[in-house]
Amino acid sequence: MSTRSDLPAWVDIGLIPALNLVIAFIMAGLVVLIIGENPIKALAILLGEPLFSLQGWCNILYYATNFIFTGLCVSVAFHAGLFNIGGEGQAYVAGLGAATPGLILGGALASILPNALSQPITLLICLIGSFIVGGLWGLFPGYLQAKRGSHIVITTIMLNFIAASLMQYMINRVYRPTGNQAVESRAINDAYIWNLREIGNLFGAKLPSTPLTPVIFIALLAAFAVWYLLWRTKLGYEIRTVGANQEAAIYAGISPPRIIMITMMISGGVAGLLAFHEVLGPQHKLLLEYVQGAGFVGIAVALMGRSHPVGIVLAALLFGLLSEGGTQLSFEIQSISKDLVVVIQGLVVLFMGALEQAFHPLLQKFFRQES
Amino acid sequence: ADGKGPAIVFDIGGKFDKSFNESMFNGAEKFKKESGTDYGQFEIANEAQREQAIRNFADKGYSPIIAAGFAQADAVTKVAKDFPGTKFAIVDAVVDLPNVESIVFKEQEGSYLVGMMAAKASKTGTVGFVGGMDIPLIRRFGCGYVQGVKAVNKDDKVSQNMVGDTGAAWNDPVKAGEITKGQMAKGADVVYAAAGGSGLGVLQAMADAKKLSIGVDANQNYVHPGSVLTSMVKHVDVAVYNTMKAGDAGFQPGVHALGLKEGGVDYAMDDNNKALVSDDMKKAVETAKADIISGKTEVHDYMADSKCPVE
Amino acid sequence: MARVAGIFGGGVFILSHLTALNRGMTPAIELINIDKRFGAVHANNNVSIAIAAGTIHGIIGENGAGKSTLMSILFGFYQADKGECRLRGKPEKIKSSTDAIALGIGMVHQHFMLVEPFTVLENIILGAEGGALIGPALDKARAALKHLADEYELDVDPDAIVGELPVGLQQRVEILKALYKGAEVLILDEPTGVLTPAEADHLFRILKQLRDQGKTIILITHKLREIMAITDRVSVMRRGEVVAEFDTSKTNVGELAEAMVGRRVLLRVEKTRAKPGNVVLDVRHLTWRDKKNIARVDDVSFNVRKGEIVGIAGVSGNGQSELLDVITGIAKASSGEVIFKDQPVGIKDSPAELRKRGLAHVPEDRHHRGLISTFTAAESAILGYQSNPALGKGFRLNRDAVVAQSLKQMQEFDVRPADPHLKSAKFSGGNQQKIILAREIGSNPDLLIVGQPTRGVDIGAIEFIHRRLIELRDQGKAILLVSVELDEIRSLSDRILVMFAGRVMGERPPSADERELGLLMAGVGKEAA
Amino acid sequence: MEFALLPEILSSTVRMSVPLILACIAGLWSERSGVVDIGLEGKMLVGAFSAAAAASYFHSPWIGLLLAILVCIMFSLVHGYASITQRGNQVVSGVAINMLAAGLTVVIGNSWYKQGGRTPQLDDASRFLPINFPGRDALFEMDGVGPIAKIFLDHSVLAFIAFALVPLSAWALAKTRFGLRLRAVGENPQAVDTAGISVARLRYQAVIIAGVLCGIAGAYLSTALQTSFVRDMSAGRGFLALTALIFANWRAWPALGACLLFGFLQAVANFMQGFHLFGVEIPVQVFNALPYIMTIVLLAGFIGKSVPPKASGTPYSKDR
Ligand SMILES: Nc1ncnc2c1ncn2[C@@H]1O[C@H](COP(=O)(O)OP(=O)(O)OP(=O)(O)O)[C@@H](O)[C@H]1O
Ligand SMILES: Nc1ncnc2c1ncn2[C@@H]1O[C@H](COP(=O)(O)OP(=O)(O)OP(=O)(O)O)[C@@H](O)[C@H]1O
Ligand SMILES: [Mg+2]
Ligand SMILES: [Mg+2]
Repeated sequence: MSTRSDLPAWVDIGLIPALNLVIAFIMAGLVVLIIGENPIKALAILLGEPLFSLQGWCNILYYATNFIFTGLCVSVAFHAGLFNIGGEGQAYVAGLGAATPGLILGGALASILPNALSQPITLLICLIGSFIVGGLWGLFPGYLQAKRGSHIVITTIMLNFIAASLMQYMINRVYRPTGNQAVESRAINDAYIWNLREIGNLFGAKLPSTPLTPVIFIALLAAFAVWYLLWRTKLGYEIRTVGANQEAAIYAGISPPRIIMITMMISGGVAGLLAFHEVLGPQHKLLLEYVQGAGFVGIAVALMGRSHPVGIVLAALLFGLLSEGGTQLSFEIQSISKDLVVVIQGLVVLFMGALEQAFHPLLQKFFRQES
Repeated sequence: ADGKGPAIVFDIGGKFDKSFNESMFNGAEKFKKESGTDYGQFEIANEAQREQAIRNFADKGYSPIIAAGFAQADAVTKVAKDFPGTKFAIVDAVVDLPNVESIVFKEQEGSYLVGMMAAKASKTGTVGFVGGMDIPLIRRFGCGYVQGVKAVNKDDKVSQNMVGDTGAAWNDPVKAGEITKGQMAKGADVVYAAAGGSGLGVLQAMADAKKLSIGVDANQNYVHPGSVLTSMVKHVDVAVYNTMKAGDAGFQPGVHALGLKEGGVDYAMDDNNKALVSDDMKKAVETAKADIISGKTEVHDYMADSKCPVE
Repeated sequence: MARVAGIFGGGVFILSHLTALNRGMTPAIELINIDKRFGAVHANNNVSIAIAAGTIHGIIGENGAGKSTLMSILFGFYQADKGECRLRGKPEKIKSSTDAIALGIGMVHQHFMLVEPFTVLENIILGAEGGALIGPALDKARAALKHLADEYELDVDPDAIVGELPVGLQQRVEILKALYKGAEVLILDEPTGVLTPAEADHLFRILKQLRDQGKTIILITHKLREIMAITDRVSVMRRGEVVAEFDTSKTNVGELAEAMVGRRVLLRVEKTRAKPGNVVLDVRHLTWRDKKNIARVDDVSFNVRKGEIVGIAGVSGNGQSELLDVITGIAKASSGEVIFKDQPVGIKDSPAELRKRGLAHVPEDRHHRGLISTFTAAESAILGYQSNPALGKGFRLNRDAVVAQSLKQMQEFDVRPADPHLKSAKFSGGNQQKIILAREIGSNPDLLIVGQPTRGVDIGAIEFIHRRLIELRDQGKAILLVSVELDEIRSLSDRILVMFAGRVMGERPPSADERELGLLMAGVGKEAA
Repeated sequence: MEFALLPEILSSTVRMSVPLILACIAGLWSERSGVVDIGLEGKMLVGAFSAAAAASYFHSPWIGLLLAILVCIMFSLVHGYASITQRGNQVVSGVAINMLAAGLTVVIGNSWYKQGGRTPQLDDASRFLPINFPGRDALFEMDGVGPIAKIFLDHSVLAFIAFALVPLSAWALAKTRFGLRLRAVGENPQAVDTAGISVARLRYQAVIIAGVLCGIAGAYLSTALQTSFVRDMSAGRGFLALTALIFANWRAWPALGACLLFGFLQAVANFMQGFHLFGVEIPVQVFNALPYIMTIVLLAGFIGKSVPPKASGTPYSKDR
């Protein structure tokens, strides 16, 4: 979103997010105090437990994998001047693209190819499938915005709900084997992303059990790709131009509708990669609600990361830390539930997003005096 | 396992759902009180968290780890494979692994009994059933219930609904209440709630209408004294208590199916519903109970063939 | 005197009597040492101005001179950083528009302050409802409107939806709003910018009538002719300061213009005779209609040849912008055709396509189109040329090539500072314009379309830009120039077209008489063409 | 559709519509003033929690209602501060409020009551029961008239407030000074400012009204429709209300229609499981998704058109 340019860059991308984070923590600390627990102790668990164990780090990276995808989703759209709050739905519906090839094609390929070949091929198809399905779910509001002028914030909200209904129906009625208790597809065994521990087992290494998978590298690659796209390609230039000034874009011969649709396709597609990660990785099947609100966390991540891929990776790690720490916190202190992390996330969105200008006058004064 | 003691993972709905999860919680608390040993616990907030929670306990060295509900079967399977040295127990589902104890209940038997009571108590000849999430397990409750109703009066009608298709269905009393009002509109004057936390909406709606409801899992008679006819109790508390008490040493893997005979399920009688249950009703139910235990009456299990002989 | 009025209770009779008496003598309004900054912009720099009661007082100045700001301070919309306002000699703190309205000041803003979906009546009572319910106020306003309509020729349907009214009527609503609220002092900010000459004449009649009734009128405008026609006295503003004041009857257009711009106005550009070659751009019966199906460009035909500059003169808003949009592919013609280098420009031809074919375009609106303020200068310097293969193969955009090209252009056009990494917004207006010109000329086009090349640009840069345009012409390129500055058109063009109300009123040589061109710009003399 | 069920479906429609109407009118006031409010959901949620918590503590639904309103006003003020004073992004602020509400209600509820975010069950004295007017039972028993009367009258006082708010809001917006100014500020805040009226003040008033109405909506959920708060109790109703508002083109009477329609769809979805149309089973998800689908179709301009207040979503500032 808009950032004022009259502050030194390190203030804008470093100090302000840090300041806002501190405030968010202080406010969350107040909440902890209100419910009668020790905020210092809570903070120590929240940060300490994950940071001082290998497993903690693995879990942080696991969460960060998802948050990188959704953070990128939000920020790619930001750069085209679009506020895509449909990452949740896009990542959810993309599950169809991730699971279907795995369920149908995987077996077929496995019967004609050796496992070492059929698995990667199936996975690749699943990867593309989730990108495309997520992308189409993003393209639709993009089309509505570009061609029909329907505001993307509104349409993506609606599509989140439609996605939820659609997925409930699909998983219940189409993917769930009859007689299955749980509302979920059968396990996808022919396209399975091994987690770190399983990979470690191959080499005889005893690694902590964690849902972390090599998809983290795909997430980092996606971050790099987004950076490259935006700042090193002609399309990226056009996307940023449309985001900065549509009238100038038209003057420059760029078609904003076309760019909006392409951008939303990419945005939704990147969110869709979350489905690839969760459905074929940790969950190992298509099930309800696997997105777990990561689509909304993506908004916080994008705001915190100032919509820059490097910032997003860092912010995703931070939110990964919070998620893991929050889980640990709820294990350690019974009266604090994991939802405290949601509160912190909300505070970060509030201070980083809606109140981002709050410190500006102050900082401006300070840095003007200094220079 | 380094002896951190037992742990329990509650499912969506939470340990205070006044129903299934709460009943397990009570069992665990009883163990804690008697043994003085604390136990690990975690409440699932969404569908995707289960495995992580169970794994977390396994990692930390808890054993046995008890998973509440069928929905955790997959998670237990995965984690149990990764931690062959740790003991697991799952309630309401079967996981066929050497380090897993599967505790299932013959809910159809208990439901049969409360179905009989519903039919006896009904003045309209129509009773209701509100299930939580639409899954075979809940249909097993419903099917047993219908069989009980029909056993009393072949022509009685049973109006059946489910709250929803997702985990949220266990925790949506508003919707459950509306569904119950719909069933009343169809003439139901006794409604059986097998819907976890949502069931409270059913009991409330029936109490507001001054009609009768039937609780589930835990004894819910106290929730609206004088309006809850009885509860189909499922002694998960006992199962949890026993498993915790046995600990790693006394751990018995395999499937344990608990029915009326084993004291796993029953209908609840206490001061709150004494006035509602006539002697005649009580006698009929007791007879049926004896018949089921002796094997004279067999209650069909929906999950055996995904079918119910009566509707 | 003001104190006397106070003692006598300020009765309407006495007041109007006094103002009539004191016309031209006692200031109705005095602004003393007004200072106002917007961040770094010093919009009003220690401005003092006195306006006599019962007069029409003109304020002129270039864009951004601070005229609107000064009046907004008087109207309480902005607070001055320093300075004082006096009304009829009495110091007043005008903290908000409410205060100003209560003091009898009304303002018709440059951009209308109307609620478009509201009816005329609803707009008029807004802020003067008189009670918790609006019913009585509506009735009262209806009666008052009828009265005002009779008195001042200010007819307008009270129940019409304002957004559906033509601009002339919308302006009337603005005036009615002020009068309804009892304005004795009426400020009009560039009221004729949006009016047709006939409407402008009508407005001036109304203003004179209002003055004769004793009201004080402040008129902001760029148009010297209007100042000469209707004001009693005039203040000239430049760069936030009042630089001169005249009695209108004792000055002339030349003197005003010089005061306004700060130098002798007519620029002479050294140039040789044009040697026109083949036709590069041929526009035939071009028509473009807006959403309301009004022909904003109406059956326009002309051509531009190699090696000549064709200038389009006209008051802004007469279809020039739309014409440029259609020719450059930004808007699609409703009918007629544009032939560029012997090939018709089709519906499919986007600005990008036309650029590739050799059509460069310096847009009229630098800030909104010409560059992207958040981009670096280097990034702005490829706007429109981003898919040029020289800037990177395939889909890639080669950063180094972009920066190198930008640096080269900056040096060639003497952009200061010549730093391609600086944000576009950080360059001054003149330098921004140079960046754009460098980009467009640098693409070596066959046809350069230039809109308002020197708007808001300092004199040194103007000369530089003019020289470059002539050079380009002498290289045998075709240039189509649009400018509202008649002097600029006259000194650069080889042929002059005058546009009025979407039509080309005629073609004249640059040697044509200024008066004659002025008449064409006012829509007179179609036959003479 | 079973005909006998119709009265109960309609009655349920009314109950389901009430929170939608309240939230929708809340959104109407806010958005008509130019402040976009996607935090309706979150405010309703904190309202529901506060009402249930206070009602159970003080054993009075009215105190519950009051507290719900106060807490919702506080959240409204946060939104107002971010979007009016700080001129922040209104959508982001709304998202933040929704996240905060979802987290806070559970965190606090859990720690106070240790019931998984649930609040204690309310007894009859602590909740809003259907109004017991004289002759009520007799009226409802009457043949023919009874069931119909029941549809309209067998509701709590909050439902009547909700329905009364529609004409009241329509009237206030159209006929009062406040309404005129509020509508104006949503269309062209500069015009309001130059008329000597404070834009910020008007907008704050509007978001406070929105807070009050969200508070009532929340209280209705937890102390009238149900007898306790459970986590995520608003269950998307805030967004559904927002959808209804868009569907109604930001006008009060059509908003009532949209809310009743959406409420009806919810009622049908609850009552008509396994609903068949021409021999094909219509999944319940279709009913859930229908409001959103209809609104998207409307937004896309395929049928009719929905145009928001012109200035909505843009913070007002005198500085360019
Ligand atoms: N609200 C504002 N915020 C920031 N800068 C402003 C604001 N209003 C005016 N300015 C700046 O102050 C200066 C004077 O502007 P002003 O509008 O008073 O000029 P003007 O003489 O009326 O020009 P024009 O003839 O174009 O209307 C300009 O540089 C302008 O950009
Ligand atoms: N917003 C800004 N931030 C930082 N520097 C600025 C900003 N605006 C202008 N400058 C710098 O201040 C200097 C003066 O700018 P200004 O626009 O006043 O120039 P100017 O005298 O009007 O020039 P020109 O006549 O070319 O428009 C320029 O060199 C420019 O780089
Ligand atoms: Mg101006
Ligand atoms: Mg300048």
